[in-house]
Amino acid sequence: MIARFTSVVALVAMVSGPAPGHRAAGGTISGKVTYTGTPPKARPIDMSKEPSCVAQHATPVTTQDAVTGAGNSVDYVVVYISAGDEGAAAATDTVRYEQKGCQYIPHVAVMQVHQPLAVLNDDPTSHNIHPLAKVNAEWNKSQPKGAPPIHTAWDQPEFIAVKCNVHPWMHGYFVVLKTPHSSITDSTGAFKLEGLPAGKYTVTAWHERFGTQSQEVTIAGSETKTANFVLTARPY
Amino acid sequence: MFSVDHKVIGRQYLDLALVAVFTGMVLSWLMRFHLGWPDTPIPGLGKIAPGGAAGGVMTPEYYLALMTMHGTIMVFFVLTTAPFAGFGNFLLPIQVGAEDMAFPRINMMSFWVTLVAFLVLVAAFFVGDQPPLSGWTAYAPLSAVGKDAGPGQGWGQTLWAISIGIFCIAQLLGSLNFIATTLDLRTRGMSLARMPMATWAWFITAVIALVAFAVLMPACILLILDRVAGTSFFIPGGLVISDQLQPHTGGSPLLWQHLFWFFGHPEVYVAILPGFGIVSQILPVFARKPLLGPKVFIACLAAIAFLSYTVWGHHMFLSGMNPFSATLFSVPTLVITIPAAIVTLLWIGTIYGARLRFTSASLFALGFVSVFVSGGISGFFLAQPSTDIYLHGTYFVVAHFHFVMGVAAMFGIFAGTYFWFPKMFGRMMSETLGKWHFWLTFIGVYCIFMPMHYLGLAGNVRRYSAFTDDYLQPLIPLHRFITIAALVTGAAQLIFLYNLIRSRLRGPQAPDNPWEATTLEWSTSSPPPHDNFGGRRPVVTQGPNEYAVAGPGGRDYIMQAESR
Amino acid sequence: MGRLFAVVVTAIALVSVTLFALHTWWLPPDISTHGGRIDSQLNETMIVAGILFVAAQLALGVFVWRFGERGGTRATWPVRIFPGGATPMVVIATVLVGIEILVLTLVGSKVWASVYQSPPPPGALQIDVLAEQFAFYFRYAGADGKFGVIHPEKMSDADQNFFGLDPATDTTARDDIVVATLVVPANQPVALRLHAKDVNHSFYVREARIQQDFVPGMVIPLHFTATTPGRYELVCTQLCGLGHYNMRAYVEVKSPAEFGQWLKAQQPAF
Amino acid sequence: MTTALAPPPPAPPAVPVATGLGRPASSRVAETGVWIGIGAISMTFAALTSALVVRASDAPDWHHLHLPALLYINTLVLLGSSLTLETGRRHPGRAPLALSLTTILGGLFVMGQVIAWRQLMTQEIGGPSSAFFYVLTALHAAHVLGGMSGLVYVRHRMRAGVVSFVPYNAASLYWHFMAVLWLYLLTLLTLRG
Repeated sequence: MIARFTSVVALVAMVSGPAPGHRAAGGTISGKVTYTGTPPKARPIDMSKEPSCVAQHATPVTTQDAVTGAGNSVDYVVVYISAGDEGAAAATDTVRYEQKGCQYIPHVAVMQVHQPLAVLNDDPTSHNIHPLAKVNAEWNKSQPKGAPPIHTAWDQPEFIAVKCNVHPWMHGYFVVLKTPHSSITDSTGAFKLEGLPAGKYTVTAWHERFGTQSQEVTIAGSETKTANFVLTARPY
Repeated sequence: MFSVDHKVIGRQYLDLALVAVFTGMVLSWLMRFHLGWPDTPIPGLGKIAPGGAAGGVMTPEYYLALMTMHGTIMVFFVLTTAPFAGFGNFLLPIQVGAEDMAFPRINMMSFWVTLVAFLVLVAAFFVGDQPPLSGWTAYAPLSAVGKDAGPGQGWGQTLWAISIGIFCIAQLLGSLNFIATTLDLRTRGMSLARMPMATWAWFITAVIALVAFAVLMPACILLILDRVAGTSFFIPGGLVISDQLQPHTGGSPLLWQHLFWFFGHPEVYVAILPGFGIVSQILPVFARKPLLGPKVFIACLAAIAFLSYTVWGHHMFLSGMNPFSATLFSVPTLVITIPAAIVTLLWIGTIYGARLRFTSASLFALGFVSVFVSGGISGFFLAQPSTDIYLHGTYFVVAHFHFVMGVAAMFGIFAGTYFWFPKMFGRMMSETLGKWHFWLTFIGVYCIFMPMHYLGLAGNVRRYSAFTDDYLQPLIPLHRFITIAALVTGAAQLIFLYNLIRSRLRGPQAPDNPWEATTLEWSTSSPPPHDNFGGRRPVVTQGPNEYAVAGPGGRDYIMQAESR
Repeated sequence: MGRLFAVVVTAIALVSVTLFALHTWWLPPDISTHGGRIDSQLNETMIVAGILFVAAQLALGVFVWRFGERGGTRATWPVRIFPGGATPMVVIATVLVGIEILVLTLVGSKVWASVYQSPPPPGALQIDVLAEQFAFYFRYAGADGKFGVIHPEKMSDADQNFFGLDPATDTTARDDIVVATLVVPANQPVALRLHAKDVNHSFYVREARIQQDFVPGMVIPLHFTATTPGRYELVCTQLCGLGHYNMRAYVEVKSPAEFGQWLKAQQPAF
Repeated sequence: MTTALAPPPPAPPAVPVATGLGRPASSRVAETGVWIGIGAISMTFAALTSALVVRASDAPDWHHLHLPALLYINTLVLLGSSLTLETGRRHPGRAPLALSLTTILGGLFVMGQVIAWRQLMTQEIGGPSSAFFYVLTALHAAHVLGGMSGLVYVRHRMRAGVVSFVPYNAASLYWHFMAVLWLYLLTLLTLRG
């Protein structure tokens, strides 16, 4: 499951960044996201109402809304270009969002406006997908076991919380961005934005609980610049 | 088309009910199939409902939408329109010897308004995001808060409330006509004591309906306002739905339940009392003897009508209302079984010593007695708060109300159809097909609904689109048996449909009085002329029950409008 | 045709009653202290209703057999009125059903009152139950024996703050224990408070013979005592939306000692 | 000024008029119909009353409503219209005039109610008591409008030369009931609203 999980994260990173073949061109912004303060405890998720999901997890599953690691690193932070790359081309690859073991994989899915999104149900039970969109049109649909994927896309940039009403602990995000340049931090808090043409950019880091931070970075040619973010964590 | 003739309007109501009942039946087929085989695609359904049943396997919300539509269509547009508005419209004026209803134009409006209500309800299937799924009882706040509460809580639910509100207006107009006609337009000699049993039943039903729909209508208005105008009649404060704090304060969900059931329980009698009347009129005709205790029968109807307003709380024993009131509501609920039991015994007593003739009409009337007993008896369990603790919300309830107000009322409708079809269309129906229809239906409904009692005793919860709970797994074979029975019994209704259409087109010519009956409709031609009696109003000299007597011409009956 | 009708009606009545009597499908064994009274009330009702049901169906069948025309020939025997007319019917129905009603009401309302109109015994274990689309959550007071205050605006599935607690300012809330399985000690009274977060739900444990709606805006008390350790299913019986069929939780009845251990092992919510 | 377009004569539930095949309109059926209608309307408002009582009890958000003073003037207008209608009934010669006057006064009443709603909207936003106020008064006004179309219909029939006071009496019965109903609603809203 872990392998599958990382492969999906990689896939998302791939489709949201430029294709590997074009790696050479442009500059890179990389860095690390850490926190100060006290993050909330990761709490175990009680899935007992859905035995078929309990059976899929050898070890207890914990909440993913504030995953932190060694050296105060923060996982699941979306780092993206919020200004400076207007007019960049949109990706057409399909972003996959899976429901497996009564969890969303990935926890946070990044996609571009109008980029195809496929929601899949791999579980032997029925889920409902309920993106709590405010700017885009909200929807709420069941996906019985074995049902075909739901194909959709979003019209407006928005951070959309996703929940499953049938399994209230299931919680994730659709992050819909205009930019093709985005990255999600890994378990070490590291991110990398590649293939940036020369220019002045605003880089923004967003975390569902620890808030948003931005900084300006200027890229001149194919250089690598570092941008670190320190978010503030509160226990409750 | 826009006729003010009560006979045309009655047939229009019956046609509407026919469309509605087959719609409702197909919905129940889909539901039953899904319950038996939840993962098997239903051929073609994916094309009809790509959103609700992608690939032919329905989503849970689509199942609930089918269930809601099935309940709403059956209760309002079949069980109210057919036995009450349909047959009542066609027959009540003739049976009292009137030329038409008291207010023919209002009568016409009542049908067209009903049709509008039906179209609005059907529109809820297609307009907006999803059809409504709050059940036919539409409990607030699920039905009142709007889109946050999930699929089916958008436009579909609003249209549902609008449709029911419109339907209330239609039935108020209809009931007004029934009451005024019965009170004021009886022909000479037609005293209240000489009114046929069916007329009495329609009259008393109209009184019940007038009060019941007058309460549901404002309830629907309040529900619509909660949905579209942001009021909080039924929505309390501090609700968090799908992580959204709702902007309402102070409303009362129980208020909706009180208003709804104040209507809802009398509505059950709106559905079943016309059946009482139809059976009480048909049984003597085919038993060739008078109904046992006609005055007792009428007194029982009146008692049921009165009591029907005092029992609504038995739907709410476990709703969170004051537990003391549960006992209070339980008593009249149990007491109402006394008049119902008396009526049943009167029918059985009428058969005693009879010379029973078996026609499709009389078989369905006899079948009515059987299924009404089966449905009524299970009421004992649900009328007591103590046993309701276990059985409430299970298939036991589904079995109870389907037998007592669904199947029994349908048997009344079938009996009435086979009985009055010759009068309505001037042609006879096929008795052979009618009897096949009866036997398949009679055995079929017991195969469908009797096992639901067992499911209920095993704790099988109703309104579930699939049975995922561990303890429900052993019950799935029983569900499959019910599904097969439902498919077969439903298919038997196609015999009825074929018989209706074929007989209407080329059934043999009907005589004026094919069943040797006494009431006024059999004194006029088949079908009756526009003014019912060809310019001469009949003068009534007899009661409706003059069977087993020495009549003119060696007949064993005397018609109401002939002298002894 | 009359004989056929009589045979079919009799067969239906007998088969139906036999399946009831054999308990082919029946209630699961009761695990509560009050359930026995409900069961005996149900059994009594079943016996009386069964007798009335069979009697009515058989009378119908017998009369139709005896008084129906045969082989398509018109019957010519003289018509008879039921001896005594309608009066015996009224008397039979009123007396039989009346006595039955009286008995059921007298006994039944006592049963009802013992479950729903009595306060929970002092010292009952207090547990909060929260129902939401489409799950149940349960809250124990934790070490301090006090429940944190519920703030609807703080309710969030995303943070797993199902009860809307405010640990930042409300210290009594921090040690509350919130779980998704209702664990109760055997033979000790349990007092529940039912909260609905969004729409109507219902609390139904068939083995415990208990069912009660959750109503938004109301906190509804409910109490029972479980006797037999084991794992049972709690399901929702009030239509609450698309996931209604899948709204459930497990109820675990443990011996008091095991319950104590379990409670100690639980992490506080914050 | 053209008067060619007479309002279409609908048969409102308010004032049902017998038009059966060749049956004289003088039967008492119109009055029976109005009595039945009164029964149904009473039931509707009884249901709303019980809803108001249930909703008002224990509700923390229930604020007493300050009724606009205009309502009392409207009350006088409605009572006055009942009086004009009754005058016409006692003096058949003035019946057509009485009908017209009553209709106009009824129209004034409804207009007054609309103005009162607007005043209330500026005074208070939302709130369950004002919601009940709007529902009760709007439903009553709708019934008054139905009664007005009935009056117009009766007036129209008189012009057509049908000399019968049966529909007139039925219409008066309904109209007086509207006045009584309004007095009841005003009392209810003053005491519990």
